[in-house]
Amino acid sequence: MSSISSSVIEAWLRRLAQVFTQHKDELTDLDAKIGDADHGVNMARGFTAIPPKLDALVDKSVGSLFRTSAMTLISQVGGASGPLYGTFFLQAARPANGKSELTLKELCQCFDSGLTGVVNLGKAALGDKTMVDALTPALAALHPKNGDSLEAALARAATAAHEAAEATIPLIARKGRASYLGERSIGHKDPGAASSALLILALAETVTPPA
Amino acid sequence: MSSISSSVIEAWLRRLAQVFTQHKDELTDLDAKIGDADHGVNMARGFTAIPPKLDALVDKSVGSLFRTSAMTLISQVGGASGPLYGTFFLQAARPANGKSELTLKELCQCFDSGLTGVVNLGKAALGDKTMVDALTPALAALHPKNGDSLEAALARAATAAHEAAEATIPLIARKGRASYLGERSIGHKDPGAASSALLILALAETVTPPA
Amino acid sequence: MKKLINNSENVVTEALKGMEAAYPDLIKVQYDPNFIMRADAPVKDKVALISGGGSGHEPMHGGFVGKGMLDAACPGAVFTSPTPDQMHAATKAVAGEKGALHIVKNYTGDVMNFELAAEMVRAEGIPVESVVIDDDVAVQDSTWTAGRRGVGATVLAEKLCGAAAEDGRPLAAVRDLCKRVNAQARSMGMALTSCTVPHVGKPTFDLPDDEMEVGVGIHGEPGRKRAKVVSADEIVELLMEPILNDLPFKSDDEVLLFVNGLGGTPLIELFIVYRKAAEIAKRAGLKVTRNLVGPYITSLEMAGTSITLLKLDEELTTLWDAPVLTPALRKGI
Amino acid sequence: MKKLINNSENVVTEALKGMEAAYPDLIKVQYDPNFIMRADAPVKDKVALISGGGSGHEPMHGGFVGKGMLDAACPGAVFTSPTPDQMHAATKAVAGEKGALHIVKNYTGDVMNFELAAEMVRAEGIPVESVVIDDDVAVQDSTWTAGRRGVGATVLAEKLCGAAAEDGRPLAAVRDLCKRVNAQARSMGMALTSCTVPHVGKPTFDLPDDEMEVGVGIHGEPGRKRAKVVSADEIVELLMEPILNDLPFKSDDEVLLFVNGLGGTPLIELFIVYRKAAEIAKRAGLKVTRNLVGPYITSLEMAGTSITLLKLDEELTTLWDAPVLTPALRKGI
Ligand SMILES: Nc1ncnc2c1ncn2[C@@H]1O[C@H](COP(=O)(O)OP(=O)(O)O)[C@@H](O)[C@H]1O
Ligand SMILES: Nc1ncnc2c1ncn2[C@@H]1O[C@H](COP(=O)(O)OP(=O)(O)O)[C@@H](O)[C@H]1O
Ligand SMILES: [Mg+2]
Ligand SMILES: [Mg+2]
Ligand SMILES: [Mg+2]
Ligand SMILES: [Mg+2]
Repeated sequence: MSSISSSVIEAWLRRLAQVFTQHKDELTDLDAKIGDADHGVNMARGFTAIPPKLDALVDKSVGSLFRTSAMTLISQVGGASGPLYGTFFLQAARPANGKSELTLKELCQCFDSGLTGVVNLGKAALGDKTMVDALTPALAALHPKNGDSLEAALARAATAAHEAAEATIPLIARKGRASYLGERSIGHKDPGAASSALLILALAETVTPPA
Repeated sequence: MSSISSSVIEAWLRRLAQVFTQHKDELTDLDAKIGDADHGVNMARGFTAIPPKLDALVDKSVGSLFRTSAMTLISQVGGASGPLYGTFFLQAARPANGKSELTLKELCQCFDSGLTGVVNLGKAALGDKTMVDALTPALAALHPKNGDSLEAALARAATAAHEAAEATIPLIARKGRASYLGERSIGHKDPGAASSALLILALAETVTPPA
Repeated sequence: MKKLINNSENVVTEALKGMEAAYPDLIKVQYDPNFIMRADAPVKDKVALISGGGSGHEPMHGGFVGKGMLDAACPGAVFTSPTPDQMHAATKAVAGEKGALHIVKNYTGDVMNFELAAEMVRAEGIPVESVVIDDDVAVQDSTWTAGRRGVGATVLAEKLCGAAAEDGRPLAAVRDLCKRVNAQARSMGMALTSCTVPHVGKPTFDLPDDEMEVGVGIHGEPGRKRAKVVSADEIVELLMEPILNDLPFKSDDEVLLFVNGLGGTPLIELFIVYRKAAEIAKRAGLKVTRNLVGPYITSLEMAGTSITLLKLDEELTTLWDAPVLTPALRKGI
Repeated sequence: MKKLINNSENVVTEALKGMEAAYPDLIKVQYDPNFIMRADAPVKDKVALISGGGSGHEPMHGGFVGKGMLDAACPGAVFTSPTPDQMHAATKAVAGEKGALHIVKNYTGDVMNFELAAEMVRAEGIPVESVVIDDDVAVQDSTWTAGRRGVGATVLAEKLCGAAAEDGRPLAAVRDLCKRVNAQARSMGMALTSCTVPHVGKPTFDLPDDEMEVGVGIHGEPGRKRAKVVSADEIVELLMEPILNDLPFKSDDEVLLFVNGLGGTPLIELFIVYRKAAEIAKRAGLKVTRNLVGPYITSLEMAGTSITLLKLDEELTTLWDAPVLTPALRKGI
């Protein structure tokens, strides 16, 4: 596969409703350790609200799918993750306006623009123990290497995101609720990094269903 | 011994401070089951306040000892037991006015008068699962039988009081806080009956120190 | 036991010192015998209202001392009724020629201690009347028992009689009003957890994680029955049903709905309870024209709620709306 | 988990329905997006005050909506900041020409959601200012972190700015006042027990029977340290010390002392805490001329307390004494 169609993107966005319902408790437990025990609930509330919105959607271009998801997350989630993931999709929508499919290069443009939005809003730097720590290496890994397939790139990104999320465990949180803990945030995985890893993995698995 | 001196009465009243300190938790636990978990604390607070008052006392006639104890209990205990035990000693004081010793017959008069006071104030009938259930048979047993000794009569009264207190276990409470429980008060010993038994036992042991 | 206390012996005295420090404009605190009185007491040409009871029910009674409510409150040890000398001293301190009304919750100890106090006070020529509050429908009323317990209606009676006394009404009128309030009010409570009496150090009763005590008393006295915990709505039905059945509330009656917190239950839950209670009252054809929601008569840190329904009329409504200025209840001033 | 709720999904909506039923004269409640507004909003020629945050801190913020305090409050899910569309709708509903002030507690989520809302509102031509409250000294302030949390000072800022707005002051003045209140206030809290978020169903943190969390956040965020439970007096020293050190309180400064309950701690304990806190303030040469004692900013059923000290001046004292009529705070009306 050399490009990804808007219907695959839609399948991904719909898949996220199940993914975050399944991982609700796991993410909430992570948040209970260094936050306020609601990240899983927030993600589930936000992403389960997306499919009904997509049903009603007429313009199913990638840009429109992303923008609708963004507005849904912003109005449904609250907390820190709502505006952040909302902004991610809002900014990701721009390069995808009117597009019915994206090349790997275009997909990278979208996500990079989304990540930039997250960083501008949240002011988190790499290593602050946030979702940015998972998204940054994931998107780096997504960029085409000597013309390999979109499937391969996505698999690489998913692995990178997963490893990066695990790598937040030894870090001291410098942003968000966990930062109040200072030293005591060490030893726990960042919930937002974990949810970002799930987000990327879900796309890889939408494109290449797990055996 | 054919009569009891005011100094023995004083020794008894002082002894009660230790008795109710020792049995504080036991009485409170009983009260926790069918009341509000304070009977032991109430009795300890009241009776430990008596010795200092006796120290300051000039007229150490039995009547004066009883009246001082009564006023102390009334002003220190509160709850149901304060007025009740207070009244017991207040009424017991009357027949003992100015007396420096009491015959067994006179002692019975004092306690009978005290019990009458308790019944008039509390309106409890025999079998209502109150201190009255312990005091009534105890005072009946205290009355001289074919001229036996005061020691023997007190020992008899102590046993009667103890057995009567145990006998409150199967009863339904009809007075005091325990009455709110109705059927559910069955199976628990009445705290006030237990404290009354301790009160009588302490007198017997003051007169005849346990081997 | 986890509590913000120093030691169980001093809980009451230290709490009194805290109130004294917090409300110097409203109250004065006297120590042994302990009582809280209006800063401006004795108030001329006014019946004096005195109440009291064991501590552990805060803000009742001390938090209700002030203009338009109580003239004095006598706090006993935790869950133990106060002693006669407290009520004696308090009544003498606040009562004038118009005399004093003792508002007494129906517990054997409270009744007997207030009785002894009233005798002492009368002996000194001060006219005293006593009204015993017994609104708890969880307890079967019967001459064979100590009768019903006094709970939520006490708070309402203190507010309403306080307004009547402020009004300059004579002792007999205030006494009769208090009796009427008691006669027109019914309450019932439930607990999700026990409370722990400081000097006992362990919970008064053990309640499994999935059970509740229905009809619990404000001293942690066991209630009508143990039951599995059910939803808030079902719990409110359990409380409202005996209340509505006990008092002949008629359709279109105006009522005051008082949803009380027992100490450990947060406001967010009390609003969920209020929502359902108001719905049930409406279903029964009642008009809820006044209400009170919050922890006003508590049982230490017990989690749970009690509901009180008072049948109103024009007079009671006017008295309820009258100004009041106390540490715990304030309006119009 | 034992709570008076029906199911965790409906906690916030049902509590809102309860408030709506309880205070029809004071507030109006709007549903999705959820917000509580003054019954008489929009109020002419007055800056509109809007606050909000996660639910579970009742009475804050909804209980502070009314004359002399907030014009609207936006309740999020339990412990989750509200969404921009709530603040957007609330601001449009209550703001007039004088514009609106958003009072925001310093949590990443609250700040970002209010920020997005403010942009939406400004885009529609309504002047909006935002002030972020960050008074919690338990958290080290630093540009490298999310900074201090907003806690007790929020309640005081809402009262004081509410009075200033009622006064007719312009937006910039009310905003600057809010900043000044925040700059002159410091808080710290501690927990004896955890709270349980309804949809989580188990305690947010496990605290052994003999330990406490010092510097806990109002969402059950762990604090500065775990420590063995000590006496109330020692606990108050632990809380007052960093508060007094952080703010250059000077001898003879007049202060407002706010002793707050976290939800599960009864009033009797708060008075014991107040007693010691006032003593320490005095020892430090401060004059406690105003105070507030009770559960005003809670953390569900968490047992514990927080202390807030606000440096007063003539202006702030006058604003504090100004009339206020809300479900949770009332004086002079
Ligand atoms: N300033 C920030 N920049 C980027 N991500 C952040 C920031 N603050 C928090 N996050 C992410 O949000 C996650 C928490 O989200 P969530 O629990 O839903 O919101 P809240 O913290 O308001 O309860 C954190 O684990 C972190 O990854
Ligand atoms: N009406 C009564 N007549 C006689 N004794 C009573 C009466 N009511 C209560 N008691 C006694 O008082 C005891 C309880 O005393 P206590 O616990 O100190 O007071 P309270 O019940 O006020 O907490 C009961 O166990 C009972 O024996
Ligand atoms: Mg969170
Ligand atoms: Mg008792
Ligand atoms: Mg008692
Ligand atoms: Mg949150």
